[in-house]
Amino acid sequence: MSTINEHGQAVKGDALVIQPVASSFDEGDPHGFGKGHHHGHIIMSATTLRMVLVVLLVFTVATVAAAQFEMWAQSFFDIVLPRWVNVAVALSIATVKSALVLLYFMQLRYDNPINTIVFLFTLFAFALFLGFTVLDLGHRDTIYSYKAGEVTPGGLGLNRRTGERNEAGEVVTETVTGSIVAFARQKYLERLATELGDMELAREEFARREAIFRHSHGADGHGPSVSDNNHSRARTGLTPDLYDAAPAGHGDGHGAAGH
Amino acid sequence: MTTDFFSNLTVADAAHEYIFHREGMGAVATANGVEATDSIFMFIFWISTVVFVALMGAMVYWTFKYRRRPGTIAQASPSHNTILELAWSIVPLGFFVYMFFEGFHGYISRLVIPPDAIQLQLVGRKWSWSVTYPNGAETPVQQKVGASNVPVFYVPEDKPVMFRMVSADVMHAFWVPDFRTKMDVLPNRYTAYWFKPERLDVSSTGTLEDGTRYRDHFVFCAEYCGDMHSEMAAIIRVVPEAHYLATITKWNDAVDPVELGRRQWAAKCASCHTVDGGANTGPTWKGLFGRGHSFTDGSSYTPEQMSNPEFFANYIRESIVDPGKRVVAGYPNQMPPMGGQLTEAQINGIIEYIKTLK
Amino acid sequence: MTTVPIHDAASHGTTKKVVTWREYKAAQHFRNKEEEFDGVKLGMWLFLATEVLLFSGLFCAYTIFRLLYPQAFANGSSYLDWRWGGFNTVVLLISSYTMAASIRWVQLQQYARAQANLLFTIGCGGLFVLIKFLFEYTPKWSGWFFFLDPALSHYPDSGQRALGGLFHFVDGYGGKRPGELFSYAFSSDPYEHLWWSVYYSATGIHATHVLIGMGLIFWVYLRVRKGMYGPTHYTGVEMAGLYWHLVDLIWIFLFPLLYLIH
Amino acid sequence: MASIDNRNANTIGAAAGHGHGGGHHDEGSYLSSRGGLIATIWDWATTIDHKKIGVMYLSAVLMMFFFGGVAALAVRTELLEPVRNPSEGVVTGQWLGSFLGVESTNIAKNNQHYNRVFTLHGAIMVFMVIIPSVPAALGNFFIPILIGAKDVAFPRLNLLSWYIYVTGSIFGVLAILLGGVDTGWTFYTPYSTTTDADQMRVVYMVLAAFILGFSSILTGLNFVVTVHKLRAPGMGWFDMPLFVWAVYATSILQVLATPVIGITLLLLIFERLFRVGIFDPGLGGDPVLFQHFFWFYSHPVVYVMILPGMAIINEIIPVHAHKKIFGYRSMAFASLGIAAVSFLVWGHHMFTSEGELAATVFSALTFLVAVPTAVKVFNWVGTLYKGSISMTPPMVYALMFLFLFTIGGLTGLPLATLSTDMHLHDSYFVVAHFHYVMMGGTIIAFVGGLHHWWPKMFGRMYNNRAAIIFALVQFVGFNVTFFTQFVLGTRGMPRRYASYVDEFQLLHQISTVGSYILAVGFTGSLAVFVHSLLAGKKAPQNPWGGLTLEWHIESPPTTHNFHKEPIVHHGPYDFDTVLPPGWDPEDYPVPNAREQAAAYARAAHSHVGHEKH
Repeated sequence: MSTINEHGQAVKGDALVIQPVASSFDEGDPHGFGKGHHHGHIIMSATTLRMVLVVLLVFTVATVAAAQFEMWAQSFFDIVLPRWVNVAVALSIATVKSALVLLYFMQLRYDNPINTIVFLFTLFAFALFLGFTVLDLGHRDTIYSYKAGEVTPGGLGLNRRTGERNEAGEVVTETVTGSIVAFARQKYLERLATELGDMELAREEFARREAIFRHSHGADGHGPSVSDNNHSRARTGLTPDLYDAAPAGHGDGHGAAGH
Repeated sequence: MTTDFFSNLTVADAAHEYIFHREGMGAVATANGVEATDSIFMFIFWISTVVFVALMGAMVYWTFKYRRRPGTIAQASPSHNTILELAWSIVPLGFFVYMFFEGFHGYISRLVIPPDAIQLQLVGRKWSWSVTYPNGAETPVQQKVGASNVPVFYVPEDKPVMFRMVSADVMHAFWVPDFRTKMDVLPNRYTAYWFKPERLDVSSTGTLEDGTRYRDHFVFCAEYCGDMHSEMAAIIRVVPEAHYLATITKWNDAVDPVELGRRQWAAKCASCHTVDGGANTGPTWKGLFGRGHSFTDGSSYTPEQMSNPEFFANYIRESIVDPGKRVVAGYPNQMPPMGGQLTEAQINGIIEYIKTLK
Repeated sequence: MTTVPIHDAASHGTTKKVVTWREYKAAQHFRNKEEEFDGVKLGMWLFLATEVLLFSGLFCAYTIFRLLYPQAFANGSSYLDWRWGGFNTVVLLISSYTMAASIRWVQLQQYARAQANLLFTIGCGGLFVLIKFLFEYTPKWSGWFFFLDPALSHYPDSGQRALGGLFHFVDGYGGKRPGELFSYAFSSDPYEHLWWSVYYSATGIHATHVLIGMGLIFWVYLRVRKGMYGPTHYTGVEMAGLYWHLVDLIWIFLFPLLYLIH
Repeated sequence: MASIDNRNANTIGAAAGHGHGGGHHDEGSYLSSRGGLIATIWDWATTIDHKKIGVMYLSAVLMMFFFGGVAALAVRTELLEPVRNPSEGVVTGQWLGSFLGVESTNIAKNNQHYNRVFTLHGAIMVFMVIIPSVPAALGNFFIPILIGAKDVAFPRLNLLSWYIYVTGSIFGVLAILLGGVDTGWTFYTPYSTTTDADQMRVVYMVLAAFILGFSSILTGLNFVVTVHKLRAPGMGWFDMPLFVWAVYATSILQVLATPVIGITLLLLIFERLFRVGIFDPGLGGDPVLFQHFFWFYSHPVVYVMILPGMAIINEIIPVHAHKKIFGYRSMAFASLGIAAVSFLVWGHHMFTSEGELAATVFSALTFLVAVPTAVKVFNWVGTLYKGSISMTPPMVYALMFLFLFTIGGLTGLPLATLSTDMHLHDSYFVVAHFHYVMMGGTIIAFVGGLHHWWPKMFGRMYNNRAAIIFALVQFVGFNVTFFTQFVLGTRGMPRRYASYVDEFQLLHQISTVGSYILAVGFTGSLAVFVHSLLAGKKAPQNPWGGLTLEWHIESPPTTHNFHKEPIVHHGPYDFDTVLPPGWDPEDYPVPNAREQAAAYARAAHSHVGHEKH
């Protein structure tokens, strides 16, 4: 039978405390409150809070300006920035902003480090989640490129629910083949054809309205200003004439439905 | 039979035979890749067995040897041992690295398709498989497996065969246990599956009418896909290449519409519609021509209407292209629109085939 | 049989009597108020972790579909007006500031100011949600514009009005809805409905969080009014504040992702 | 309850309490009722006592285990016959329809019944039994006691998570009553978004899982804070019992992984209600994305299920072998390591559906999980060496666990290996593998833990011999049921099949017989417990000679667990130097046993070790 001392040595390095932990342990203050580990009450200075708010607002302006600069650069100088530039700038600014909120408004800077650790672990888990999912779905074509493509762009189609019910109380469906986007076009065209009584007229009217809506939000969907994986594209926001001197198809006011 | 078989084998082979036993075929077909997969599996199996026996042996022996005796306590022994603990962390890791690389090699060889592979199109749908051959043929051959008739796909022996697979509705998985590999069949996205069937010189599961030897392999759907998931089987029949070529040419010869329709039924409709009056997910086709119908939306067709060939043809066509429009009362609205998967000739064939089912 | 009532300090909070911050004692299983505050705060941070990961799914869906269908996302993003998004960002940032300030005022026993700040925060949240629904969701979903919407002047007037002219209908503008509900006719990318699915899911769940946050802050406001919080006990205010800042934090990322980059 | 009411502990000190804050001390057992039936029920329904909440979880989990078990038996019975084609007169499965209240001669309908029953089995067992079994039931009861706290950090939140659990279960039951759900517990899209399109029951089932996730999050959060903030003085991180370590790791997993299933199920509900299309290839969405979302949660949740099982074994083996656990630190770090690595390996559920690159990376990472797991098994067996092993029922369960879990772990290797998984994925091999881990691991450990702590929880002993006999019946039944399924899997039997080709029939029948044996075993254990409650001998304070804090207090514990805050002076497994409380120094010759006994006598009602005076 070993003695305690021998055991004490035998298990040294193992964490179990055999002898009272007298040196580091004060029974009157078992959790070491007197040692300054407590981080509970932090009173932020008003100046700091205001400064942080101002910086946040400045960064908000900066991130919008960066996005607008891109359009401006393109429309005036025809400089097309690589797509990632805008993304990188916007996300960097967002990261700085969120860091400010975390550090000052949420007081992580002054708080118990465990809370920071919790948050960092969360971000780590998020990074894993995002990283591995992208690793898979972004690289389906590791061996064969045809595995990455879609058989029918926009989806196989489906039995679309029309929102009505028949007499038996069942949901009425209509069959969509292919993308719901193409289906929406088709439905609208058919509606116009019913209203105008003629398909050719409907097509013209459709094209006219399409020009209005396309132009108004600036997404032309074709031409040199289209985004792809590598290039960003300027756009104008909801107000077309902000960047564009002469909006087309804007003058005739009452063009739309209501005939 | 198995006892004879075992007595002629070493222990390792006997274990292998038992683990992968297929009725009438012994352990394995010798299709390409099977041997590699089996050998890594058996490697893991034997390592695991040794580790397991050692661990359990120690556990049982110590449990007995150090059983509690009154008035004694446990003897002193180290409560940890860094070298031992490191050893039993690192040594298994070495084995794991080996397993990973072996598995990786096998996996990649299962994915990279030989350039000379015969390319077949495979569509999985609730709840059947269909294969289109390079010449456009589809199999008319059926065999009863369990409760259902399943299609039989012919492939040539000893030639690489590739399926380009897609699903028409939900996810399925194409699994041929004899080939030791499976692949999910996804809707709206292509996946691939290839294998090189064995040479037919070991044994065969049967002989065709013309005396040709063949061997059958089951195909199962391994991804849960609904009611008849477990009936979603098929058979891959390995035949000599000459026979394969002759067969698919024969299938593709001009056939009369009724036969064409019957084949479409066998390939795409049989999982839900019977032709013998039996109940299933969808209405039976027996006597459909001339039978009155009432629909879930309250409307109905009279027997007179349904006896009119033109009216009937339009109704059947509508039911194929837009099945949700008129659903026969008492049946679920479950059928996918089949318009994109059938040619006009095939739809016509189905209509003619139904007319013959009195 | 002993019939000593089981009763402990932790259940004091459920009794009708208001426990002011001076009288407040930590729940009995905590050693003291500071320890309890630290514990509650750690718990809150863990809860915030779950919130971040809840949104991580939406960010992940955004990233994946953006990677797969960049054109659809560029198109979809172009329908959003950065000015509404930017305005809402500013609103939320200011509300975050007032929330942080209200904690400070409670700590300094300036209860009137604290209450005003809390109410202001709730107001900002309300404004955020109002803008979101009135100026962003409604026109895109249905084509009905609120009469103050500056975008309205750029579209042909279909002549249809509702609610006494408060809403104007623009034929063809609506239908930018998620998934199957999508019916906007003038879109050119076959995947555009997926953009709207991500947009409505992300901003909708975020707006729900704003509403929950407003409720929490109102609850805290009532308790401040009753004198339940003060320099030595302001746990509720602090926790509601953390929650509100997190909601702000999520929006700080949603804003550039949805409105600015394309 | 009446029979176990009102038994004051007689072991150590009944002197008046003088705890913190001068709280009101109820010296009676936490089980003592006050007043009549209504008052008792109200008292339990509104209790914030972690022990009562633990007991309520326990009863709910056992009830759900019963339902899940019945569903399992139904599934196994159905599989006695290879094919159920009513037109051929083989109608074994038809009774399943009547089990659900619908009879049919339609083979598709009959298959539907089968599919609903296996979904029921899976969903109940995963979401309502295994996940809450150890953490919520035993964890709630013992975590605070093991670290010397009066309660969990947030007692009312704890009660809330219990009610959230009940709400979730009600939604689950509602989905079943409305006709059942046939999606499988994994809810794979697009099947789950299109099946029974007009019905709300799938939404209810998904909502149930969503709500149960909330309960799980709140419980995990509560435990993390409890472990951080409420450890007794003197209990450093490495003085905690390993049960606490493993449940702590589990809680972190619950907090970090469960929200992702929250958003996944939320999107799935959107998908069903509005068809948003994110997961639906019919709308251009991606079903594989759903699998990533789902498994990012559901793989860590596998460890949420097994880590607590390991946690219990960590307690049982040292106590019943009276031996310091081998490699305490590596055990603690293995728990954390498993928790960490479990976030890196979810893709191994998708080797046949994901891209080649991700599959390769995930396969490599998966082998990493095997290392800490192997370390744990080696340590447990190492602990037995030179121990003083008593073959009590908990020890029998622990040894069973080692046997079954080792098989479960080793059969994970061919599933982590890419090429063999291409064959074994979604086959019965997988079914057998996870039953060996989840049932042979977690459930067996859970039942073992119940045997271990039963005297402490309810103050009654049970019949050891009967308990051991039924444990062995379970052992035999379990292996007969599931070992055959390994062979079925390698031979080519896919999972979730209502029917199968003839050549599998013999093995299926053996497996079914095994499941009946298993049912007998579990019923027997239940009988042992019921008998114990009704007529068991009164339990001593420390029946097994454990050193952790729960053995220093009465059986059953008083409402506030400890009469005064315990101070910890020795490790949880120092059997070679510390006399177990309540044990005779003559029988237990540790070096300083006499002095310790005297110290106990001095510290009349103190609860741990030798306090300084």
